[in-house]
Amino acid sequence: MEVSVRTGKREFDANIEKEKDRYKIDIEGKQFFADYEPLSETDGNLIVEGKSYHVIFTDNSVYVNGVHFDIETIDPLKKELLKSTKLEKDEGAVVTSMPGNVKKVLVREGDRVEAGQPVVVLEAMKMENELDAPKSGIVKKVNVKENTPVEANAVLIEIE
Amino acid sequence: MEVSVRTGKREFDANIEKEKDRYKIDIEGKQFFADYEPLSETDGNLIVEGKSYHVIFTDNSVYVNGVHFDIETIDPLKKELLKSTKLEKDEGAVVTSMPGNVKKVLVREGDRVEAGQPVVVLEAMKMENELDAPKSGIVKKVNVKENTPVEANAVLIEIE
Amino acid sequence: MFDKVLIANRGEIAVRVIRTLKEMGIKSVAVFSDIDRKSFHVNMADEAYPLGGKTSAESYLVMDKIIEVAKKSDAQAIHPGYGFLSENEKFAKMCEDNGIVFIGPPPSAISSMGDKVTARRIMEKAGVPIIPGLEKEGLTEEEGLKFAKRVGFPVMIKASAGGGGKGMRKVLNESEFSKAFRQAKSEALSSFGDDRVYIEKFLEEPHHIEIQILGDKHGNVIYLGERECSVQRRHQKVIEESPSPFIDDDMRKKMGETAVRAAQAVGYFNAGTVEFLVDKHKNFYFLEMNTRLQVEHPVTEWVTGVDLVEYQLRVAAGEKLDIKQEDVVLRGHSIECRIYAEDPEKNFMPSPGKIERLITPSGPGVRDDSGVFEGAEVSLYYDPMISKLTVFHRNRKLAISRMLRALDEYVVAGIKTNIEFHKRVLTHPDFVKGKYDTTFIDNNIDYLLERENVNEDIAIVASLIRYYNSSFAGKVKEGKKTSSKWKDYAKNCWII
Amino acid sequence: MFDKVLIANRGEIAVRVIRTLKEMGIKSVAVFSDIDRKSFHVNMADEAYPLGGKTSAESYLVMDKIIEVAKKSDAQAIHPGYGFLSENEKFAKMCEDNGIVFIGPPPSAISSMGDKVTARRIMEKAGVPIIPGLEKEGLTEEEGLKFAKRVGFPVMIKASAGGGGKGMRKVLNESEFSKAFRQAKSEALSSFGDDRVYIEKFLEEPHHIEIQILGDKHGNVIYLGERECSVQRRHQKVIEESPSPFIDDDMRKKMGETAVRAAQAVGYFNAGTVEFLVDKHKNFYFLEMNTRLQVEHPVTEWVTGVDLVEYQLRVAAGEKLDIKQEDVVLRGHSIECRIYAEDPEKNFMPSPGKIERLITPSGPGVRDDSGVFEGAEVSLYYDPMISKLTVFHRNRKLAISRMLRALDEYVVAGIKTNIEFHKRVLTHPDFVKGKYDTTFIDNNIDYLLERENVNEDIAIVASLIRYYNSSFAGKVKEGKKTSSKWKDYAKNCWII
Repeated sequence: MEVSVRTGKREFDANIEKEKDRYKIDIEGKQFFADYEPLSETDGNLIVEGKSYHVIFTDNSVYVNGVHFDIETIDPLKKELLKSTKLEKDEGAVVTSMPGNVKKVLVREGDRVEAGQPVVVLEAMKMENELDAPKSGIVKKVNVKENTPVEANAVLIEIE
Repeated sequence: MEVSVRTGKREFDANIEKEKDRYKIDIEGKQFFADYEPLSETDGNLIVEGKSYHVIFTDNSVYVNGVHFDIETIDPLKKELLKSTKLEKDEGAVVTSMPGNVKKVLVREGDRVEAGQPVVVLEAMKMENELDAPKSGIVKKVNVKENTPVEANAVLIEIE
Repeated sequence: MFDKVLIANRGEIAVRVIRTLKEMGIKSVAVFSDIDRKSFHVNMADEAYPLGGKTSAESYLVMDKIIEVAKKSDAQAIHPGYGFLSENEKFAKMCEDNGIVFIGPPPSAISSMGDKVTARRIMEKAGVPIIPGLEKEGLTEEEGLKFAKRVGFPVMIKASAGGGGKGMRKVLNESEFSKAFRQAKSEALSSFGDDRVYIEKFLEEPHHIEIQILGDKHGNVIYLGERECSVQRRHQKVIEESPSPFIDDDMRKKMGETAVRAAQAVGYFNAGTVEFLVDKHKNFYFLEMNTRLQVEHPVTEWVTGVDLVEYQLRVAAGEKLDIKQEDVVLRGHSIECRIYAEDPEKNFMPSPGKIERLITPSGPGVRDDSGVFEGAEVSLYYDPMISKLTVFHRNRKLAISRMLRALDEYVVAGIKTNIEFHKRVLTHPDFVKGKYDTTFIDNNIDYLLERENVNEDIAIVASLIRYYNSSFAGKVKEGKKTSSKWKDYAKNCWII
Repeated sequence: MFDKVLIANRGEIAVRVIRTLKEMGIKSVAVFSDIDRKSFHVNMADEAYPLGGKTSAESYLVMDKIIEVAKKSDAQAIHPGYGFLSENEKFAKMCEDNGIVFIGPPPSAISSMGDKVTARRIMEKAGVPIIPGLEKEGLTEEEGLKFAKRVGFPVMIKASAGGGGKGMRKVLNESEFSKAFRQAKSEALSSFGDDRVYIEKFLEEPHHIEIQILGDKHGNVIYLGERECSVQRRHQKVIEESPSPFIDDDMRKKMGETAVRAAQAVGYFNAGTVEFLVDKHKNFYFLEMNTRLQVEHPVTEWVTGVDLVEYQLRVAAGEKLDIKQEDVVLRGHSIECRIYAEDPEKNFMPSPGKIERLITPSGPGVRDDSGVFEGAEVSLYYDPMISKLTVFHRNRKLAISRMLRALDEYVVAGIKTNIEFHKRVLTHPDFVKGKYDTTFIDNNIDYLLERENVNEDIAIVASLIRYYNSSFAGKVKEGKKTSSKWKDYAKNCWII
């Protein structure tokens, strides 16, 4: 199974397979054979090459022997979708590369916005995503309404 | 709300009502005003007349300040149903006082049974109940089949 | 002895006091704010009564309410812990007026030591060395500057009624003096309602070393060794140890006897702490006296074997001290690490939230004084210290190893803590050698904030297994558990 | 010193050893049976390797497998803990043959002390008092009876190769002798493959008091005070304390020096325990020597300040003892309560199952050496001891109060434990006075099993609130959480 991984510094695709009772994992060319045993809803013990680790999972983090790490894992397909289409036809256009549902429109026509200010909340891939203004300026046009679906590559908002 | 309570030694009906943020509870004429605050899925803190107690619930028990108690609580209606009809028309008849579903028949006709030996498992009131032979003897008749419903007061098995 | 004692405090210190009360067969009465209904000290106490309110000012600082609870519950005495009302002369008097024993010193000692100008004057008279300074009613800027030039810069300007860094200014040279003087005065006024300030010589590379004393109502005062508290961040102690690696037996005796003299000068009874600044030439100067139990008291308990809370209670009940000075022997080495809910990587910002997972260390020579439990919410309303971890071993080197072992066992998940920061301090070569002063953290902050991330690959392996299993269990549907951070990522990837 | 040590054990003692290894900077290697894959010691260790198997015989007792893991992991030494292979001469030799240091005494000392007849002979020669007894090859029933009549009944018949009560018979009078003799022989044969028995005078109201010793490879042996272990149930220690309330300094010195003589007689090094029986006239007799770390070693660590595991490692690595006899001072009082997963009300039957909730005590003077965690399964395969709770205070009375406080904090939900039983022992007037011997539990069992149920009304209140809230939350649907016990009730109510 291919999984995209991101840590504070690294970003790569890893591979994980189950072989009998253990997991075979590829991380940037390094291979790990891991024996994992859950201890509770949050805790587990991991034995990798004889070394034993106490692992704790919370909603956003993993702790190894008590030390905190932020590791993000996602389906590579989703990741690709998220960053595939690099449209740059209009510097002032807020465009979605994925189909989704407009959750919230945060600006109205005529509003003054700063570059980087969130202008639309889009729900796509089961996630909420804030889309930011690509540049500072005045909102010329809002092409979408809340709670309506949009197509990939749609221009949601235009900024002048 | 009326609740039937049973401890190791006592058995009685108690009353509990909610008054604003606290509970008003009647136990055998004694009145308690209790402030209860859950701390987690299993734990809570209870303040009764100024006294503070750490309470822990497991599937079958309650712990007060770490000390274990078995307290059983049930809807009084269910309890009444469970013991209402005292039929004694036939000493050898295995009778149900409630409607239910025959989960398992543990004996066959002609079997020798001892008094007190379980002969039928009946599912009623969302609980499984073992019905025991009322006397020692030979199973004369089995009137029910597994996984079939039975009416209240039905004679399930006859022992001679 | 008392039958019932109210603890006018919260968190770990309330729990700490309750433990000794239980051992003495004394009933404990907790009080709590609305925020603290679910807190550990409420659950631990025999009785608990609400004060209402959220902030300290609305709850733990409301004297009337606390006295009312004490009366209602028939508590004969009140233990104030530290902070809150522990050094409030008015509250101590109010207890007295209501026939309740205040577990602390006489109100007069609180007020003498509470005002820095008064304290300096009394100490000077008692032959306790004080930092060269100028304090007088109506001190003018000109007088201050003249003094500063005489003793030499840098100098400190401090609020007479103050504490905790408020109204305090370090002045490096003449040109800064005027502005700093005015700022200190106005900060003093807004913080303490009293704009009086005084000026002191600033000591370079100073150690903060304090002496624990214990006095009874019959005039007996003893000292129980010292605590080295120089690992500080913005005047906030982080790690303390006893004995101090900086001083020897002779100096300990000299400082101890001086501390006893300081206490006797104000007719002190109760446990108390005389804080000294010690310069690099081992001159020591009176800094202030804390007229209450100190946060870091467990290190003294470890090395002396004395339960300080027990003796606070016994003294308050009128008992004579049954420990003589010659009975006090320091029998090894103890270190305390204060566990804060804070994020060292984000400038030590408090990190409130739910403690999702809590594993506390145990085994030989380890003591954890915690104010929280797994599932507890750390709120922003009060101090972010969630626990004090202390260890004991026969010498300093072994005590450091033991503390590192205990910190390795300590797990707090869900909020950020300074546990990793502590490990960096304890392995810093200067700390290991015992060569550090109050500038240590500031001077080494980059080193102390570094992280090694040795197990990052293992964290990735674990995350992959979690992802793999939850995928097959159909739990990734929500995309929440395993990829919530991809929100930010996705956001960055939008083409806009 | 070693870089890496394998612990050939499980549970709390494996965790205990790992803690000191960590403090010494030594890597720890755990081994585990299939049943123990999820256990605490695996999680705590730096490395962990499976042994396979479920029973001890299939796992922790398989010498080849353990040696193999030691080699594979490059462990230079093996710590055997207690039980399992800790007193197995063959295993000690096997380690030696494989170039691995066995952290224990020389194999010859194990074998000398392992055989009771041999041990008695050596002790007698070394001037260590032994219980009047008769041991000879080919002892006949007639010879035995003659001896019994001479020293007077009651007498004990014991297996020469035995231990732990197997092959042991108390004979009250002449008429019982013949049957008991034959039973003891056959039990000895089936338990140890060796039917030799010996006969001893039975001591009335005996105390079980043991001396902790520590020896190095250079001939130095010291003693570290005693432990009073008379609170026993079927030869199983339940509560231990140090010092013993029964002996004084003179007797301590006499017993200590005798224990050192006993150890030196077999060329002992490592930590070890010389067990004595002490009769009511304070005569003491050698019982046996345990040539390994003892379960109850923490009470000695508390009162002497010595980390016994650390010294086991240092001695095993060839270091000379840096503690002299005169350095050993008992500095207060320590008590241990063994926390067992057992149901005192059901004849102390083991109570396996899942620990649904676990709260361990902390604060001043409390140490918990646990082998489990919340969520752990206690299996029937191994010892039901889940933890050892020890406390320290400056005297016995205060130590008892502290232990009661700690036991009050201790919560184990989901399985039954003996925590309430401990509280009854600690508050029994004879225990409080320190007047008890090995017959204490048997003679007071009814009192000790009584329960007060003071908070039953509160338990009912809590249950009602739970029921009320789950009713409104629609959670009673299943009838499971709140009324599972009504199954039995319903059953009784059927009309049949």
